[in-house]
Amino acid sequence: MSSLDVARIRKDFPILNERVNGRPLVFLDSAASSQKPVQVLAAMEHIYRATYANVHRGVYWNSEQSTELYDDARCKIAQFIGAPSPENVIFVRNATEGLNLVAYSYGRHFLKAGDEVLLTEFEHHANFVPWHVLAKERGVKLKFIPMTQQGTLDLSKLDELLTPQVKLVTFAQVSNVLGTITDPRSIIDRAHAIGAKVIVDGCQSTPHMPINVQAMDCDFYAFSGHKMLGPTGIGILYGKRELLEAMPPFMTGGDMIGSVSFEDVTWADVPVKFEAGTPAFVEAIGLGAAVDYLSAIGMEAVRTHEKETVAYAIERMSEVPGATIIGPTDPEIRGGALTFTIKDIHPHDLGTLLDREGVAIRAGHHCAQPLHIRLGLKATARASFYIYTEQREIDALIEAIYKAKHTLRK
Amino acid sequence: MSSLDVARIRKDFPILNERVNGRPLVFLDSAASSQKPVQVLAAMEHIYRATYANVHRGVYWNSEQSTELYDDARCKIAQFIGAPSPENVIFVRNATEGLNLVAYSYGRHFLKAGDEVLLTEFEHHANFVPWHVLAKERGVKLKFIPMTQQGTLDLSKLDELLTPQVKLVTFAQVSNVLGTITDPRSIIDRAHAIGAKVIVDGCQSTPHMPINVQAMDCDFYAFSGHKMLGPTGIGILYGKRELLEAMPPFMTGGDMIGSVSFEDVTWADVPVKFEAGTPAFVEAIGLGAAVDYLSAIGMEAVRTHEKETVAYAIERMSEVPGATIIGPTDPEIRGGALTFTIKDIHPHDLGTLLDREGVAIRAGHHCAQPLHIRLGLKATARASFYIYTEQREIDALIEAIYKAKHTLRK
Amino acid sequence: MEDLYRDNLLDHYENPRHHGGLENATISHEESNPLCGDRIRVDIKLSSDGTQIEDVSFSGDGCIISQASASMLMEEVAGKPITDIQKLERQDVLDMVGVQLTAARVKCAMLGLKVLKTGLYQYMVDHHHS
Amino acid sequence: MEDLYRDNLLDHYENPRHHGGLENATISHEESNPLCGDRIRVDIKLSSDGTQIEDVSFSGDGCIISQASASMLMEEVAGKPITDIQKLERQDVLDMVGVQLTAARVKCAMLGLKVLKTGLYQYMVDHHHS
Ligand SMILES: Cc1ncc(COP(=O)(O)O)c(C=O)c1O
Ligand SMILES: Cc1ncc(COP(=O)(O)O)c(C=O)c1O
Repeated sequence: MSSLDVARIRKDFPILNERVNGRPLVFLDSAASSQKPVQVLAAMEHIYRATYANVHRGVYWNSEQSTELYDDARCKIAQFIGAPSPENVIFVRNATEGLNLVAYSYGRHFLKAGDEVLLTEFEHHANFVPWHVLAKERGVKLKFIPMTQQGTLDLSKLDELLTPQVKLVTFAQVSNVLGTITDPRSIIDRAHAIGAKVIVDGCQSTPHMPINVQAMDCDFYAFSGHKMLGPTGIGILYGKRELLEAMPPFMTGGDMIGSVSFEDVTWADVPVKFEAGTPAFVEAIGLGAAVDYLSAIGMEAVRTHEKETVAYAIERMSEVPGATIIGPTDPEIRGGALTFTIKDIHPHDLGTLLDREGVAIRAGHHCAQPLHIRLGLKATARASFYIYTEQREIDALIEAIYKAKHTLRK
Repeated sequence: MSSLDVARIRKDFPILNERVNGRPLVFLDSAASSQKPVQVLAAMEHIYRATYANVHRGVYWNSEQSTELYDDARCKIAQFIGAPSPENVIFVRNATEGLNLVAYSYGRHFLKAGDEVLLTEFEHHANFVPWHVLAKERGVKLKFIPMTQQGTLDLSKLDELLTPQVKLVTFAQVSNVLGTITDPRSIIDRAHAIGAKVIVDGCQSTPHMPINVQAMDCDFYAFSGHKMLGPTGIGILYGKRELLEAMPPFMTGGDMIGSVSFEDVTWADVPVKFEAGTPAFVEAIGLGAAVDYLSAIGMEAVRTHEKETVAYAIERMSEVPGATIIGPTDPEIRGGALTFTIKDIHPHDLGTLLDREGVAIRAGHHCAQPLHIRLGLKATARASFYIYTEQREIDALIEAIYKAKHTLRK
Repeated sequence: MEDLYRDNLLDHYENPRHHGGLENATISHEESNPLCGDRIRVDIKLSSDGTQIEDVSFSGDGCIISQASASMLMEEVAGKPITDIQKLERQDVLDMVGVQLTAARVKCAMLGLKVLKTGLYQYMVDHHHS
Repeated sequence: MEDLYRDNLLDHYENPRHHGGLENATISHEESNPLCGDRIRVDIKLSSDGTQIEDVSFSGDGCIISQASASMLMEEVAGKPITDIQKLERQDVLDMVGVQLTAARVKCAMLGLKVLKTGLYQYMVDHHHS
């Protein structure tokens, strides 16, 4: 019994009827990027076919229409994440750009040599490399919140780590490998107490559970549209108003200026100050449609469905001889991704063998090499779920794993 | 007699059958952003409906398919602009990001206080503000190539301007306001002679004429996909191999790394080094389809059609009492955009009045405020053309201008 | 169309009321809309007790919408108590203009009100502090 | 499927030829594919005139494709003149593997050849300079 009408939902995703290598596609890589419902495709297609023109400063109907739809999308997304206003919402290409924007515009201007950035050992490269570069460039130090054996954050030493030098704390709300869900408030309140700003990487949480950035009280929040039914090429950086206003622009050019003369340039107000050039506005409108779709289902129901799905996957995987689950096995603190290894089968070989059965999983380090070093693993396999995932697809996964073991005589 | 079969081309653009304010849409704002043919929409739609998965590192069919199509698009685009290899082609959001990438990654690392950047007075904000910011931040000086009365570059003083301090020269191959076409070699050879690097802003040239970056010998070349039949959210930065290799990355994160440990990070090879995070790969594939479409027509034919169109527009506009054409009136050195003013009618009022007739033009400073200051104008009106523009649409423009003059008793 | 640039609007544009500036203004404030270059200055002469707009005049240049709506606004506020001005809102100006404006053009119509209100506000802040 | 991990490939994976490293190797070179972590080291013993591969051995860890194709490659090059090795290309390795590989897995299959060629190349450059 699922909390979602998955059969109905699947009708909105034409790709789920496709066959791969002669088998029905069993798509278990939504954590890398989700599939898109026809509603999202139709919203974008309609613009291109019927109303398209560039946004901003056009005084004719099509351009005003684009501007209005673009603004609407920003409003919807602000509401979806509980932002106080659409002005807190900056459109970027993806979470990676959002995090780089903070590293460049906030990091380069408000951090100095000797300051520290506190992060976790399970960050995605997108939330590790920009800080590594900042650290090298500016003499900033990186520190890491340790993990428990189970794969959760060990917050027992957090207050010791939160020295006065710590100016920024950043962490993924849900780890894309371990699946670990961290309660943001458990870190944010203590970081704020010492005056540090907090960035939350919401890439693996925004698509999968209710989010309220105001309740969370984070200072910045980044996520990608393509992981939550939206198109590629669009993502969001949320920021608190006073921070965004204090920050210099990141990229500069058209649209983000107040006025330009040969001698002087002034900036537009936030969020436009951070959106240089023609934005990916059709994609933004697509993401708005994705948010409509998710809101109609209800994010509580999405979370419940994934909890059920991951619980079932954990149960089934636990039966497989030689299988090891990476990260927490309690569905209450695990997002909809199950990472695992199979004894004596390299994840790439497993991925290839599963592909031949139409089962799409990810194999590798999932852009989290430091974590894999910590775990002592070169690579892992990951099956990840979303609103359209059915239990029978987990069964197909398990069956394909048994078949792979048989083929490889393991 | 057009050199293009415009009637046939128009069948590929469903939006051109739409009505606006009760009148058939006469879309004359392609310089801001072009319309898209069904072939481009179909290429993207097909991915989302039938094969979608994230690119890179996936070992299953869908992901490999995405990667292959993404790589193909890069090849097509490299070929379209005459790049020596797809590795010279970096996918960015738009020309603005491409120019910012150069300003950050090349400018911040290879320019120092006292160095100079030489640009023109007609640059789009995208190719002015990033240099203005760099200048303020690093004590770099900006200098400007002057213009003739006619609106072309006055290159008589170029060698004097090219002092040894000049490290970068940058200019739009076609001005988005004046329409002026500048022969890149007339500047590039002389700039190279003193060891300066040259960036060409190809936003208004790539969509409209044959481009060969190797023949041009520019060091960097930036343009946007959405102005050349492609979707929003995708653009290109071309760079010479040895420069791209010497430059540090701009944004960092997933995909663009060689390897990552807690202590050290290495970068992937170019161009991937410059593409952090999940790319706008569906849009890149869409741009590849746009390039296919344009190649099938032939860029020589596109240029010829626009030359004819702008010649006709100049002829018709010259008859209108009180009309002043801004920029060259010789179609040989003018791209497919006609900028003008009508005596005693503010361009915004004109834009609104034309909109009521279904005629979409742009009014304002077209993101070129410095140029408007130089011209002593607050705003201008611009009608711009593309492969689907018919002479009767120019007639509709002229007729609507007469009607506006009548309404406003001018 | 027949509606948008109707006679009343054009009349205000061509024969602007309360136009040309004031000698001995109590308050002078000017702003421009950087994106389109429209510019408006408002001169205000307050009554001796500082509660009333005794006279008001604008000057500037820009599109019909911005200049005509400024003219209409001047007519509306001349002789009124400051407290009335503070109550003026976006919709009031739209009502004066009386024609349907698209979003991009609403900004033009609002420039006069913005200049008027900002000028008054800055005066009051300065006055209060002294 | 039946094809991809067919007996020959699995046999090479489970019973790798020329495996375990060499004592007194003339050349030792190791590389890993950073994106998947596959790692291969190749030890080469050259003939005294330096033109021939007298013996060769690999060690490493990684997926079946990378390890089995390295094993096949070792068998192929043992005893061959260096000039033959220089001629070896991508397609030669694909022919040894003999099964259809997708683009992502071709990279795995090429690791052994890359290590072998780079090791030889570096040796020759060093040798030439000395
Ligand atoms: C000459 C020129 N440069 C740069 C740009 C900026 O393009 P985008 O907004 O797509 O980054 C434009 C487009 O308006 C342009 O015309
Ligand atoms: C936790 C986390 N952070 C950041 C990213 C980067 O997302 P994108 O590639 O869309 O920028 C991902 C996606 O892979 C992720 O899972």
